[in-house]
Amino acid sequence: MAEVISGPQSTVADKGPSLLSMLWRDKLAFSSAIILLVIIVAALIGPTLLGDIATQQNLRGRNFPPFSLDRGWAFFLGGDSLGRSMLARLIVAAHSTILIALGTVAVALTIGATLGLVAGYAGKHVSQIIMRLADVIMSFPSLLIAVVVLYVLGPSIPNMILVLAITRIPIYLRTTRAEVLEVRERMFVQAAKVMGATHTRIILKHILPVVTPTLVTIATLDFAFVMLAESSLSFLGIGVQPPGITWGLMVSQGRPYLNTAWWLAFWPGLMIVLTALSLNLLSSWMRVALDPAQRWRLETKRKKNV
Amino acid sequence: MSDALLTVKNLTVDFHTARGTVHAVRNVSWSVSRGETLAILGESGSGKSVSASAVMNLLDIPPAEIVSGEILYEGKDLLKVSPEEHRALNGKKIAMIFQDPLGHLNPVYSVGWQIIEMMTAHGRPKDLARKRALELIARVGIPEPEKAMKKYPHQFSGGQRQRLMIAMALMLKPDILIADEPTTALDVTIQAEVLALLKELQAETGMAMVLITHDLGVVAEIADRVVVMNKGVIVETGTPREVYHAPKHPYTQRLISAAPGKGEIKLLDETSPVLLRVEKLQKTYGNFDALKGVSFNLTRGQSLAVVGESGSGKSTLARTLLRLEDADSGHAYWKDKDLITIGQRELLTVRREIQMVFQDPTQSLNPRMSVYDLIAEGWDIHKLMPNKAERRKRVIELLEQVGLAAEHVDRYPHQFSGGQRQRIAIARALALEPELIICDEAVSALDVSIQAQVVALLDGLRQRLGISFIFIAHDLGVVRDFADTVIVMKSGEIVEMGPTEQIFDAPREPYTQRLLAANLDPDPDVQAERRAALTDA
Amino acid sequence: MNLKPIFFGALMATTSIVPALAQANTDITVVLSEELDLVEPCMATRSNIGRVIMQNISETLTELDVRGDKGLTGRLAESWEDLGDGTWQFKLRQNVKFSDGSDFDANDVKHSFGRVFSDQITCESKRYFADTQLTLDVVDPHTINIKAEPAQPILPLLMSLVTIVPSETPVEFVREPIGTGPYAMTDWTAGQQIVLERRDDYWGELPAVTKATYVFRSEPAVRAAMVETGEADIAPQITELEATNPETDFTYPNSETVYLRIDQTVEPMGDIRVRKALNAAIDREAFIGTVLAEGTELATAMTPPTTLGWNPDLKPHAFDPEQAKAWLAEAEADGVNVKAPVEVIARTENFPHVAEVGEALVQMLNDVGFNASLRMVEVAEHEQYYSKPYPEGRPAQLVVAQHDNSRGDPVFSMYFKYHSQGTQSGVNDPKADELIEAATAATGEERAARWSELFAYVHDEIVADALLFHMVGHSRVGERLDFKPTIATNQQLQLSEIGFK
Amino acid sequence: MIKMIGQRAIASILSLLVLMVLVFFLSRLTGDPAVLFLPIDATEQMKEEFRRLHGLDLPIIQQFWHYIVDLTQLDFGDSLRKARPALDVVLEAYAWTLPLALITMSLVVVAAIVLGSLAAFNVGGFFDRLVSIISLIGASAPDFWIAIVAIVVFSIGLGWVPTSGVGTPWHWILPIAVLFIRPFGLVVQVVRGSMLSALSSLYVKTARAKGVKNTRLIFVHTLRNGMLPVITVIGDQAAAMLNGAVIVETIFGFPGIGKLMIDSILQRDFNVVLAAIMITALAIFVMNILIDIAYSVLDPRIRN
Repeated sequence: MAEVISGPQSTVADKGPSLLSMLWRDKLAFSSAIILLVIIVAALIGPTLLGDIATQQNLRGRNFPPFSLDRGWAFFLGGDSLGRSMLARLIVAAHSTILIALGTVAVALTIGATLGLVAGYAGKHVSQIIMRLADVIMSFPSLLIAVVVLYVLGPSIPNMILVLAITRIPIYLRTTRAEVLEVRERMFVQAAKVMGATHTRIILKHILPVVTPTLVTIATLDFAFVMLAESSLSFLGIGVQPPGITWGLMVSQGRPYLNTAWWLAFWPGLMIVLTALSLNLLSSWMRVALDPAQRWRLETKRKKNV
Repeated sequence: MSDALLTVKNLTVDFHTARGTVHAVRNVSWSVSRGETLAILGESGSGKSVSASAVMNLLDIPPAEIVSGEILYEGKDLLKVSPEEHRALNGKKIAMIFQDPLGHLNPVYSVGWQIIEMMTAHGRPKDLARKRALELIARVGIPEPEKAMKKYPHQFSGGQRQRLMIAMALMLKPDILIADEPTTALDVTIQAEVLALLKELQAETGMAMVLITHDLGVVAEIADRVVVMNKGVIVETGTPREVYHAPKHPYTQRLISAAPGKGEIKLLDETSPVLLRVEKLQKTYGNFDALKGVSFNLTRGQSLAVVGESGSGKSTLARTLLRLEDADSGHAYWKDKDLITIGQRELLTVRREIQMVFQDPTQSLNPRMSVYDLIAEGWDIHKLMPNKAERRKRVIELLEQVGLAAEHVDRYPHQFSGGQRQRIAIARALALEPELIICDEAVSALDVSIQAQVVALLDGLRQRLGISFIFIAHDLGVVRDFADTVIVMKSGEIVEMGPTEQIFDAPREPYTQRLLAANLDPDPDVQAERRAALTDA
Repeated sequence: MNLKPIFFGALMATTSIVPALAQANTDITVVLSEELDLVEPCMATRSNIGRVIMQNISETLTELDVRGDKGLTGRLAESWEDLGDGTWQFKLRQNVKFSDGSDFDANDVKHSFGRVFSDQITCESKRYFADTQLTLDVVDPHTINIKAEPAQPILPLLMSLVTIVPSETPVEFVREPIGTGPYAMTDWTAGQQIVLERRDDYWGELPAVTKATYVFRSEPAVRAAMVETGEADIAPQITELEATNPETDFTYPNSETVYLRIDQTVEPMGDIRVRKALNAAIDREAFIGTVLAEGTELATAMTPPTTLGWNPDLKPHAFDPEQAKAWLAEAEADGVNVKAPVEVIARTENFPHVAEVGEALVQMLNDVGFNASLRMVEVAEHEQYYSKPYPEGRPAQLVVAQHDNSRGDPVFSMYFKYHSQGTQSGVNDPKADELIEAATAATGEERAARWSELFAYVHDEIVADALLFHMVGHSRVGERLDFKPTIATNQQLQLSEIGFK
Repeated sequence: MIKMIGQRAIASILSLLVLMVLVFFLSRLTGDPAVLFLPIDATEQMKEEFRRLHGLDLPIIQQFWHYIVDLTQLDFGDSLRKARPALDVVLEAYAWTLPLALITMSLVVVAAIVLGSLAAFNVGGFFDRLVSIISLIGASAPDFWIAIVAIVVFSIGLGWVPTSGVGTPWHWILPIAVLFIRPFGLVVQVVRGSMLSALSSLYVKTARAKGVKNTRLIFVHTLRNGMLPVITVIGDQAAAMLNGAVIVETIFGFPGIGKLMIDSILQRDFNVVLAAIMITALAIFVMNILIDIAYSVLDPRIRN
């Protein structure tokens, strides 16, 4: 079987094309990146820019139907049940939505991955204790955690993050541990050991980078999950509550109007789906782009070099 | 060649990759007749397997594209028949066995199931298939066929697995058997047995055999004709003797001259001081004694080879010396410090002085680190060379020392060939200026020509820098070229130890003799003599 | 612990039960919003339980007529008279049998009350007798004297709240309620359904409905859909968004009153101008027909207009933002910190669109210059803010609350909400206390007049709170039924009132 | 194997105990059940009586001790709201959740495996992309949204199935369909990925060289190998389902454990919450053992 010889003599450029031009070449990933970028920008500047429009009520002009410019661009996506601009609210809601989702994923990832690294690398006993702890968290219903935290600590975005993060920790923990158990037996880890590398160094420099892509993939999948979980908590009355505003809350508040004013729940639902979809597409692209051994798949076609 | 059973004519196959089109093979033509063994010899990347894959319809299209050519079997062009027709031929008329039978056997089904399937897939009744399977399993020399049928691939040894693969291939008495590197992963003694088995079976059934290999020794032992491939084209065709004794193409000449085991044997410098004194090293895994009290000395600048078959304990020896495993008992004095018992702090110093080069550079180099990071990592660990510019200069020096160039500094391992990767691994070992480098099968995964280069590189380093080597290998040819002292191990014990010359020319122990006898010589005449000698005896 | 039989049992059940659609045409299905935890007669004043058992399974001595204007009528008591000194004598109906076959007599009444007041069981109806000591005295099998200490002018009305059980009933929650009513419970499959079947030996007129099956769905859209598809006949609680079909959907006042409870002890709410400003800031009309259903009425009292002593002269506070701003400015000039933060606390799921109401209220308050913010809390937490003792160190809090009084007399509301000792009271006003105590002790015309006076006082004089709306409920009734929901449907759903077209 | 199960059992019982202690104390931080059980106008005396009747007036440590003592006789206490043994309440709910979870998961597994495998075999093709996009959208759409739209379309609009309830098999169609979507979306992705790598394994080459048909190649040779990582994900999803499908149960009036759990938590019915959590944990523990057994059945290498 002829291999594509990728020896130095066949590699024209050292670093290959920039990440950006690689992204441009994958149209799906590129559009995903654009969508995410727009959402992030909305999340950052939305509240300051549109905060007033988003809260401007008009009880007598409620549930204004979408796709009409009669009341200006702000009502192009319709108005909500208090006559506020859907578009402005979607943009403003991006802020807390992304904050909660990002915060949750970041906290769960950090704690889960750290415990997972320890559990995978340390001896059997430490590992067992950590794993059983994960079991306990897994069996602890997130709803109860939500009620406990919200009752004892009060509802707030950091507390929401806490509630959601606790329930997601085991996923990262178990994945990381499983990967570490495999990676730590790899030859290059042994090689580092032979050179005298400390445990910290082996974990951080050799194991973590190999585990990271898997974690990133899970994190992107989880992002959507967290947005939906937050929405479900709102639905059950123990999540974010007005005057807070997230897409999940908007979906759950729009629920009674599904028959009469579909756009109340549809747009925020669509935003969640779009974000999830874009993240997934971008993350599968990133998995390849950030792996030096696979990056060539995204590079331009080269002349044959055998 | 009118009586040819299978003919490949002017076959050109391209691979379309994201990096452009690669001509995997160009204008390749060969044929094989009933009862004949054709060897296709080539190194990795030569395209030696492509034509056989095309015969079996195993090429993935795309990315592969068959540009031109034909493959004639029984008057039909196999490139033109329908997939269904082709499927009916596979296994039934043309069977194939592969290198690494562990990977090529399905891990979750019993071997019996897999062997029987060869016949049931082609519509034969199951009980008939079962009977035939039992016969063949017995024929290829697996004890207790009934029991063996129920076992899974991982429960057999490598040699047994290859025998089972052969049994499977022969289920439907194929006209042609294609063997792709069938003995590469096996110990020399097992390799000899498997090749002998193939020859016997060929004699019994009269099938044609196409043997794809990189090993001149295998060609010398078994082939009737050989085609030599390089970079997708056939450079030479002939009988093994013609090719070996009078290679016409420069590539063939280079290949033959690179074959190990022909160089001058080195002598030990008896005056050097002892660097490492190993005493009664012992290590047990469960019920398995990996090391049963191994003792030897190593002097400065010595190159000590440890040879033995799989399971002999040679790798465990390396791992215990490096404290990757803890020995159960025994000592290993390194400059008066016992490697087996010293504490972490002292161990850190030792870890600078003793380095290791692993078998597979693809795995021993972290794929996510650049060459610079890989080589400089040791300095990070031991807090040496804080100056960045100096570091970079030194990395480049090291790269040049192992035959690479400054421009390679920022690349990643996957951008290099296997030989180059091993050079990077060696550069990494050298970066800490060690006094001893332990090479665990460091050249086994490399092509012959690359192997010779790397061995020469190591030898140069030994002479110039006075580094000692413990060289663990199963390939006796390489050992003969590199070592001045040889330890022969078997079942965790040292069977024989002595100067290379004595071991190779006058082995004392029967096991050493057997090992040497099983080692294939690239010269077909030598192999023929040995066979004659064996039949006489 | 053997799950197997239960598991397979459930599987069998799913395949063997005939579809609910195929039933006799005098059988009906009622879809309720939540499952009953208990089917216990002494808990019948809890609306979700009362809806199933009140006057269907278990009956009371007296009954308040809400369809006509007959006022208080007898049910198990034929007549009653005030013997003076707090004692009332009740003549009981004869030839009444419990569904277990035993006869109803005065001892059953005595036992029923004894059970309610027992400390071995937590009965809900006990709360209506908070500080009243009752002594029951059986005169003969069909006559009983009930003495209240202190004297209780509305004792006959209170008798409409205690269900009568046989004297054999144990003093613990029962799962198979026995009553004198026209129906008996024949099946209770937890989580799925409760079935009542008509008793042929009922003492009164036999109702038209022969069998009623109660099922439970929390989603209003689903409840409405079930009547639409014929899977159910009555959905007593749907939202105005579903109530779109004039043929089947009824809107009626449901005796719930929504108001903002003002805690006058925290600045700036102690100042009457601030409370007036607050009332003037709210555009009550704007809610009706938007977030709240058409038919919702503006409230001027804690209790609905059907209650004794309701004061027709009271007018809702006018929406006048300018005046509100002026009052606030005036208060501020006098050193009242009108900018102090004000929390509007509402309970999730308290009533439909509560969050939207809360958001709109906050917006209106802030429009006139309050510094208000909304806080939506869960039921247990809401309770902390709504009932005494109030949390220490709290900011000014306006609790959005809904109060239900369909009992006909303000006594069940006014003490709790306006007396300085009331559990949910934010008022500490000696005159209000006095008026409440006087009205509670009064009878007849005087009682009505006293209540009227109190209503006017708290609404106009002290502006004790911001009364908002008398809410409406919506029910969907299948077209084959002849039934019109009333204000009482929230508390009870008498199957005997249902006819067929 | 048996030894391993034994070790797992001991470890799980320990986890169960930790879980119980945590839930017991944490749930009691969330407020007083008396105020929720009794009407808002209830007197303080009534509340005290309620607490006394249910032992809630005792010091919390003493409450815990009583609970432990009862538990040793498999008495999980009575539901505060329903005045019945908490265990009965929980088991009744389980009798609904278990078949719902089993049926849904079976459908998910079968559909995800078939579609995921075909997508992997046809990688990059139209079918592959279709499956990927649909599963991703399905996995990220809010479920109560899907549930209500499904009722509007299939029950009210088309009249094919009943809106809600559990009476007949027809009643199960919508809840199962809605519950199916998210796990399917996740599992099908994993199947696809796992099959993709399994299909590039060397033994597939051997099978092709043997002349094995494509369908057999996918569903016999590759699938069993590709299933190993899939099982873990299936296990996670099944565990989530054993915790009850709160939203689906709430909307479809399905009397399962999820609805019971949320109701009990909101009403502070501690004994039911505890019993529900412990029974769920037990079910998950049993399922984990089944998964381990499935592993060793599928892969002979794990058996030793």
